Amino acid sequence: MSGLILGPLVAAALAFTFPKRGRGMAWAAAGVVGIAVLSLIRAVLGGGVQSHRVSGWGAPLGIDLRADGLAVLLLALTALIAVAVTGYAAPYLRAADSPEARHRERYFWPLLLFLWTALNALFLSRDLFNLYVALELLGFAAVALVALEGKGDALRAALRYLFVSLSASLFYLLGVALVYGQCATVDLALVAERAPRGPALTVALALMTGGLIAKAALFPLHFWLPPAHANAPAPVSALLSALVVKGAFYLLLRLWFEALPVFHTPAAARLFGMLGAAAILWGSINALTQSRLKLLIAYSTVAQLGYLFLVFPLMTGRDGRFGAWCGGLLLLGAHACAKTAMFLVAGNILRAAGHDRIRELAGIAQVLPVSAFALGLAGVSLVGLPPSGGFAGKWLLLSAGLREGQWWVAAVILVGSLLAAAYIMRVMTRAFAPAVPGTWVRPVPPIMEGTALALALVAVGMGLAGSWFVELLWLGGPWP
Amino acid sequence: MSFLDFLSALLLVPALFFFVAGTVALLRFPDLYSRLHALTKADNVGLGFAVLALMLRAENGVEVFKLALIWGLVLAASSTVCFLIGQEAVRRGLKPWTRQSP
Amino acid sequence: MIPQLLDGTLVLVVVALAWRALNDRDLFRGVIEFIALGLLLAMAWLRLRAPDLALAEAAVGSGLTGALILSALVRMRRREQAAAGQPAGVATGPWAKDRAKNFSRVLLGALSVAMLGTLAWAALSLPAKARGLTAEALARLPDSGVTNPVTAVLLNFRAYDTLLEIGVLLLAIVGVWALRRGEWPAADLRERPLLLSLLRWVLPLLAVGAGYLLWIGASAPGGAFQGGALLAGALVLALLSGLGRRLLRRGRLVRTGLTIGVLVFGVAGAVALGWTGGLLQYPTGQAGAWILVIEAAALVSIGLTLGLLYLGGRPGEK
Amino acid sequence: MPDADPRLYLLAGLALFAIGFYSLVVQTHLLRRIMALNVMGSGVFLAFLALALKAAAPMPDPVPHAMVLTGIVVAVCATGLALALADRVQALEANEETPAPEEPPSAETGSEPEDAG
Repeated sequence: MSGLILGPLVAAALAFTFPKRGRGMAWAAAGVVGIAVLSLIRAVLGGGVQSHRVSGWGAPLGIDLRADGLAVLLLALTALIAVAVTGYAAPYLRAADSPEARHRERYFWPLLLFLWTALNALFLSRDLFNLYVALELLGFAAVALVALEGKGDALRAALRYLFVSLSASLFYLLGVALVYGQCATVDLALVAERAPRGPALTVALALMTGGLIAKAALFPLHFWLPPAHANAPAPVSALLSALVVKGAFYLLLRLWFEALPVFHTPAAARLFGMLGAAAILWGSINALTQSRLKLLIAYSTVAQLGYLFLVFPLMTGRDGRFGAWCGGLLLLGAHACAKTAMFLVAGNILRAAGHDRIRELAGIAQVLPVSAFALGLAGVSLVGLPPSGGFAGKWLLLSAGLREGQWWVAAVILVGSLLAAAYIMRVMTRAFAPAVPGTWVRPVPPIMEGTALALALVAVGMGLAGSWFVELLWLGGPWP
Repeated sequence: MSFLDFLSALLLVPALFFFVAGTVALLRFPDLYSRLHALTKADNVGLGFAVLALMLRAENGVEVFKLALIWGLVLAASSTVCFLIGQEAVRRGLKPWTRQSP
Repeated sequence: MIPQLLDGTLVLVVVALAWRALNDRDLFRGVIEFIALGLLLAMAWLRLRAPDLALAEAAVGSGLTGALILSALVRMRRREQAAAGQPAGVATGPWAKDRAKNFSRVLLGALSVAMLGTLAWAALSLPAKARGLTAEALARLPDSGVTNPVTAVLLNFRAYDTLLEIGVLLLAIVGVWALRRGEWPAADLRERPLLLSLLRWVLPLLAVGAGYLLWIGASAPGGAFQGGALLAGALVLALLSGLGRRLLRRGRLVRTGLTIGVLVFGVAGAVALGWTGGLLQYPTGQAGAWILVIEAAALVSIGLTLGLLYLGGRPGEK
Repeated sequence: MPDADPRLYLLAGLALFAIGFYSLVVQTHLLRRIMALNVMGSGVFLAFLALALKAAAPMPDPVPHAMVLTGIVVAVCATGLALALADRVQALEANEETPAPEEPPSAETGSEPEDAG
């Protein structure tokens, strides 16, 4: 478990000190983290939930780390996507041998490694204050990566993102203060034991939830996401959409289902469900009307995040509980892979054409057949066609909704899928139109196409590995 | 109350007087130069008295030394800063106030 | 009676000053009020019996943050003037373009007051006597290697927080350097002989003071952060007077100094893991020495990071 | 001198948080908004320390003290990052409004002498 934190953190420091070794450091960290994740998966599957007392003290005085099925799943997902992005980013950053490109490459690697450290720390920690520090690490790294693009829109988007992220963190931290004042601990499990229902914890949970919703870009606090994700460099957009917003969502799951499950009332759950449904509709409709591919993909993220929040209303009953949990997280994983693939494809198109205007995309399928194929496969998963991970996730959510008698969930999922099909088709019809001569300028290295395709294949294949997910998610989940 | 405590309290009276005088002067004086004068002179004397008062209540020699060090540092810093501000003002052509100026 | 009066006045002034600092029409005055607010907060920390934080707040919260904002203000003002008489457009943020100002102000004001009411209701419902972790911390203090409880929490009980925090510091400087090139204050020491002679005395004294704070932090208020803040102050002085130029030309040395905190802390964590089986779990009886080594490395990184933040970007001459 | 009443400082902290939040949303100047974030943070720290004082037997709870120290350092890092970003954004907007840019954009990303090291 420790390697997951120390590996990328030390690599980040070294990548900054020795700028020419940045990429090597990223691969070294990938090796360390890969081995650590694999051995952790084995340990969890073999011996159940793993925990570690940092500095040997244990809660409440010390900080505990804990790896249950959910944490391991997200750690593995993070490693997968970070490795793909590492492979993609090297040729992407070397696009031109200009001072700007050298500058960007020099700072990209340490920032990427910091982002990775923060995500791993977030997924492992069981301590509300330690999670705050991890959140700040994550936010700073994400903002700095967006700003790395260096253009005006990216800088403005990064600044807005920073303001939202910092104020959201402070809301979260004030909530932590109230929790500490009430429970005299910030350990998730101990808070759950000592939590009386009352004004202090109600307000504390509201503060933390508000902050995390802003960080997770749930409608109506999603306004910062499209500009930030659309204007960042392509590999960064992929990381942000696939992982960073999910980090905040993950923490919401921990808060509502582990630390303070007594507050998970039907009314609160319904509110989450309504916001999620609104996000699906609003994000999809906006995706339909965008003229730039990266903005379309970013709005699609707003919509897809909405599905995740449907888990909250579906977890109120007993029957659909486990199905909803698995469905939501399977969807999370499939979306992470599919969205990474899409942003990487968008990066390839930008590289080849110099723009990402959807109207002028005619001919991708001829010039970049692999990328176009990857885009199509990722689309299959986003829309939710079998056998993709998106299909399996939506199917589980749908059947949980039907079992719980929450028909509106089924309606929202169906409408959302139709809208997703519409915006994906909009891109695909342009892509398969005959090429206009002279629009495609520069070649794209095969590895940049290959990584996108690999992730799209994972997204589609995830549906076939559903039983493995279910087995893992059962371990240490929120059920008696 | 011991004699030292009494003496210490007595020293605080001039300390307070000089601080108040310095502050009033800062608010009431007409231009930058005279305000600088008030800040660096009156306040430093006030601080000196306060430091003396605290020295009488110190528990050991090290503490007395630290207090003296604080006073010395403040004196050095404030006279340097005063000089820098004054120099900059002169460079920008700020004229000192006289009774005749409007 | 008198203590209550003092607390009441302090709290009122703090709240009023916070309002003024953020809503003063004159931005420069607002910044000065903001710095004053930091100093008053340091007094509030003392009243709350937190001398460690009073030190940190005075040096970092008020001093360094104030200096950062002040120098940014000067830079922005200069640019606004260069942009020739269109300050209104320049001074706005990204959200300011089309906003129905007054209506939203009233609405947000009402919202904030409602939020304050809710927060107060929740906070006052907390138990009057909190349990806290004082007893646990004091019980474990003899095993922690230090006798100052705050240092024990920072570098032993919750050392993992501090490891990530040192990471945040390094990340901040990486992020700032990725963004822009720093601006050198144009200072010529030859015209300021008094400043030079002061710095000759004060800079070494500050460095010694930083070491002293680090050492004393084991048993009394102080530690790597307070010492680092002092070191940062010394560095800012050196930068302002142009003395730091020669140091900063040595890029790799500076970068090593910036990262040494993370590296030593991280390697110590890994070594401890191999030794005792626990991340950052120091071998029995050696905690004090381990903490001192980690803190010494952290002191260098903290001082350099905070000091170089003042430059506002990566070093490198035009 | 007897201990302060923690509730007084707790309420003051919440007031700072609310003032900071209001100003963050209402103010348009980037520097004011950055200061507003700092004031919000100070409010949270006041609340933390007031709660620590409630457990003041025989001394205030050291755990929140350590947390606030961490928080102060994180806050100054955030300020440094935000100021650098705000500066770039402001430079950009100033350049957009004047035909002659103060510094050419390529100067921002030119090669550095330290690269050799």
